[in-house]
Amino acid sequence: MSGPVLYGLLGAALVALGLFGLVVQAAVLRKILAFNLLGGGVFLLFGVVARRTAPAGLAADPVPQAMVITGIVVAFAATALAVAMALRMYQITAAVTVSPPPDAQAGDA
Amino acid sequence: MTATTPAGWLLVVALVLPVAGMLLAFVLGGRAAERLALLLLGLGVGVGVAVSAAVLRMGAPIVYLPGGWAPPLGLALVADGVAAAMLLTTALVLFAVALFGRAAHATPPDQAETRAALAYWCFLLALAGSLAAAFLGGDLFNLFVALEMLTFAALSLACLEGKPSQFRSELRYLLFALIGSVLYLLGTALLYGGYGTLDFRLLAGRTRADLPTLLAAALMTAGLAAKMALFPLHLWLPPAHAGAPPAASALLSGLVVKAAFVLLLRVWIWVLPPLPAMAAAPLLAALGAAAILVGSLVALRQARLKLLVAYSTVAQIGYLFLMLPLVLSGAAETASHAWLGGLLQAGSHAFAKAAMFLAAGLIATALGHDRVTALGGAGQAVPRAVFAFGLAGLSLMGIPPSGGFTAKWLLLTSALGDGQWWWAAVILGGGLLTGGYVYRVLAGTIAAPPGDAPRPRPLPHGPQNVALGLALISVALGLLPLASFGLVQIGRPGALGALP
Amino acid sequence: MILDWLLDGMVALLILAAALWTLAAPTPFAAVIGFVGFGLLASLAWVRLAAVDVALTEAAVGAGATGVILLQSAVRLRRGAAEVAAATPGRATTLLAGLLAGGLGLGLALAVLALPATVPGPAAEAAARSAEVGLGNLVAAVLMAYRGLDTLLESIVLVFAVLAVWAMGPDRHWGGIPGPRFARQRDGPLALLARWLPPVGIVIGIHIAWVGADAPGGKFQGGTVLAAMWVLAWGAGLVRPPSVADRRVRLVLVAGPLGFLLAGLLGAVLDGSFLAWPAALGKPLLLLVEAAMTLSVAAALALLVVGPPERRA
Amino acid sequence: MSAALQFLGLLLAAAGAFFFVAGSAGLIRFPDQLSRLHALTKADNLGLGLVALGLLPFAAGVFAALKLLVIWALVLLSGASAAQMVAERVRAAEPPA
Repeated sequence: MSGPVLYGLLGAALVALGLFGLVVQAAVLRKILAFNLLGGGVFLLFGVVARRTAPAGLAADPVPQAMVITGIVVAFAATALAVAMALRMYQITAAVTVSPPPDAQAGDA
Repeated sequence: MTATTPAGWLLVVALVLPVAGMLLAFVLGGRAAERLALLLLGLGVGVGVAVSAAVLRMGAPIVYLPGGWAPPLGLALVADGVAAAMLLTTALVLFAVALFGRAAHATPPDQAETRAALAYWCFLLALAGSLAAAFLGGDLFNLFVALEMLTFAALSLACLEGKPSQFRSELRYLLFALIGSVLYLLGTALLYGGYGTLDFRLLAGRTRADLPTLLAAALMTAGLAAKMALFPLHLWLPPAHAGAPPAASALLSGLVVKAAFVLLLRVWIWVLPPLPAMAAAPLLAALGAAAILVGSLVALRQARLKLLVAYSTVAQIGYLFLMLPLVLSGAAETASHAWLGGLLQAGSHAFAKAAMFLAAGLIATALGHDRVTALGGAGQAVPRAVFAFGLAGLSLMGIPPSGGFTAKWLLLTSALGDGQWWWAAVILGGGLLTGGYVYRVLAGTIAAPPGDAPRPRPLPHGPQNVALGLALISVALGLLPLASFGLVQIGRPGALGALP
Repeated sequence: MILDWLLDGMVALLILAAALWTLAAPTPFAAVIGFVGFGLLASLAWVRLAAVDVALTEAAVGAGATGVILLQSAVRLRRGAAEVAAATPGRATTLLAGLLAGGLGLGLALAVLALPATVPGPAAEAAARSAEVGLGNLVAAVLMAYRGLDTLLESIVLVFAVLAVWAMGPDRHWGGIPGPRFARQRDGPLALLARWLPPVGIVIGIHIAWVGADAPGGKFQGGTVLAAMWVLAWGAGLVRPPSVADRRVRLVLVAGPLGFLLAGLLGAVLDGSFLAWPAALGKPLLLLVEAAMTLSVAAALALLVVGPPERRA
Repeated sequence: MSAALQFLGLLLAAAGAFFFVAGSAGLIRFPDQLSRLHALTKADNLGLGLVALGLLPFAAGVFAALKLLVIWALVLLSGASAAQMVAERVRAAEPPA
């Protein structure tokens, strides 16, 4: 019974770290990295849950595990799109953050 | 409860048609993509009507179990009244927007495929499929996948023009959407850990008010609120929606936020146990009220027409949250009226806001700019677009007869009837402020053009008629007798099929 | 027992350290390296959680494919230190974010501890009925049968993503070749690796996809290995990505999801239910769809790594 | 299989683990990038090779044993290539004084 609880706490810590990074870090690439850490934490919690919903005779419940596989692939696709957009934005405007320029808060969009 | 019902196959059709169409359109490309999209989006209206008719006829949700696997092992597709009504709304708006974009994204027979045209037609179909998945999904994890599909489709449409100025705001939109999804997913992990299923109809009535469940609901609510741009998480929406091309703005504001809204209802009305939901609902409604007031006030002060319309979206989304404390309050009649009012607000706002964004786009094209202070001459150049803007404005303000009026009136009366008069005050105040910004635009467009300005360019009637048609639907919703909306009550917990 | 605790504790600590490094690393490049390490360590955690299928996916897609994309962008996004410094929130916001994130972490930790120790889930039924599907690997049975709709939609998400990424390119390059161009390596270690590894890697990728029916593995993991082999050859300048206008590439991209859909419709006709595997056609149809999915996943992953069109065909 | 063979396997795996520890220590302690690289590749090639050899007596069948050897060969190939490429970049960045 040791593993799941420990990894559950780790998942919680990763979610907190990822969320903190998403808010505090300015560069888009760092935000994307933080998003992936946050996602990793969420997936780990699914893994922990899979150990608890397993019936006698099975090491783990395959349903949440399949969900994590789906989730990892979707997160990869999202990362690829975010990176493509970030690179394009950098190419056109040389910007590496998404914070609005201070003078254009409500201006041209 | 967990078996495929008669007419359940319609749900498969609703999902498979647009999705398979997108895959084929992507392979065939060019002109074929355009034709396929127009054909399938047209058929989609028929499917939407058929699903609604089937739900009405049965008087109960229709269900389909893919592969025949019943939840909790498998997952279900479910069309209750909400899903059917939203599916039909979606189909109508999508088809209208497809017609609107026909001229701009046509591929003539002798020309090569272009980036924008292929992306436009493919992602219209993708959006139709994603929204169908989001409305019909009966499993909270399946709904997560639908939300992600929706993000991809919506974002690609928003970036269609490839303008340098828009990447920053659209990328911020993407980040908010992704954070929203991942918080939602976190909630589903906790729910699965608590109950061993994510089917919202199986969860209904089974959930306990313990820490994992309440935290899950809070996380899912926060994630969905970020996707819906609920105050104070609204700052990403105006630049993202205003920076997109008009057709995309219409879909983002009109439809995409509504998918998150339906999921929010699934969580609050089906999954959350009633007591904590009742206790927490006023908090969400207070944020909604703040959104109405702040969004309307900021819209009033906007210098650019599209940003004005986008801030109006922030405000109008606020109304959707007002329904929660009223629906959960307990009194049967209040709940049923507020439920109808909220859903009618979602539907009529979809038509009205789509019309408004399309009209604003046409006005901007005719004038060559979209500064609110220099709209003179638009009335002569694109009269139908201006008329559409005005009609849609009536619905947003809540002036009778319009869908928006009926929606706000229902919310108002149920608030007063339940003694929660403060929400009524917000509704009235929001209506006044909305009147202010709509009047500001209309007065400007009717004025004569300034002497030194270039002459506005008259535009063809076709796209203007589309905007007008959508605006007329949003008005016509207010002409129907209340009993004709019995559809949306079907399948609501506690409704027992009672008509209002 | 003690040994288990020790091992799990060490893995958890290392993961936490890698995550902290990813957040705090001095350069974006170093941060991405930290993230790849995080992914590899996370797959160890997945093995410890009795989820070998997930471990393979995490290593292949989470650490590998995501890592390659992020590394590329770290190399390309080099400037902008001043902009980042200007946009970095002040101490008050940081403190607030810390409190918010810390509070959420604490709440989550308490919620995890408060979860019921055993919950009756669908797992028993999943195991009991796996013979009906003919898949010995339960995770594969969930992915292909019980929750086939998730997998269908997920494979469609990959097609959305490829078109979305392509559509990020400029108008003038539509119909052109995606991604940066790499000089052809005539000799040196990269040329050697790009010639020697792919033949072996392709066999391994197909093997991983093939055994997925009854053992850990499957189309996403195997497809990633196939994609990696192509990306390696691309990086060494040995192969050129196809034009985005090439209909054959688009066909490969949609073959998996479209095949899955068609098989599902066939199930509706033959077995009365969409996404039911027709008993009459049985295993061969399943294998055909799995093969098409592996191919499509490989193509989608490779093209997502390559990015939008950047030059004329 | 005989206990002696299994004992030998454990011994080899332990020796492999020692190389990993030594390699990691080198990675942290060595002063310049080239010698750190040297420490790392030693751990990869030798350490993993010894561990793979040590696991052979425990492998379930010839096919599993073959897989272990293939893993080692693949790590050898990729590790050596990667190390070469890193070394080239190091030399290009800072030519020897």
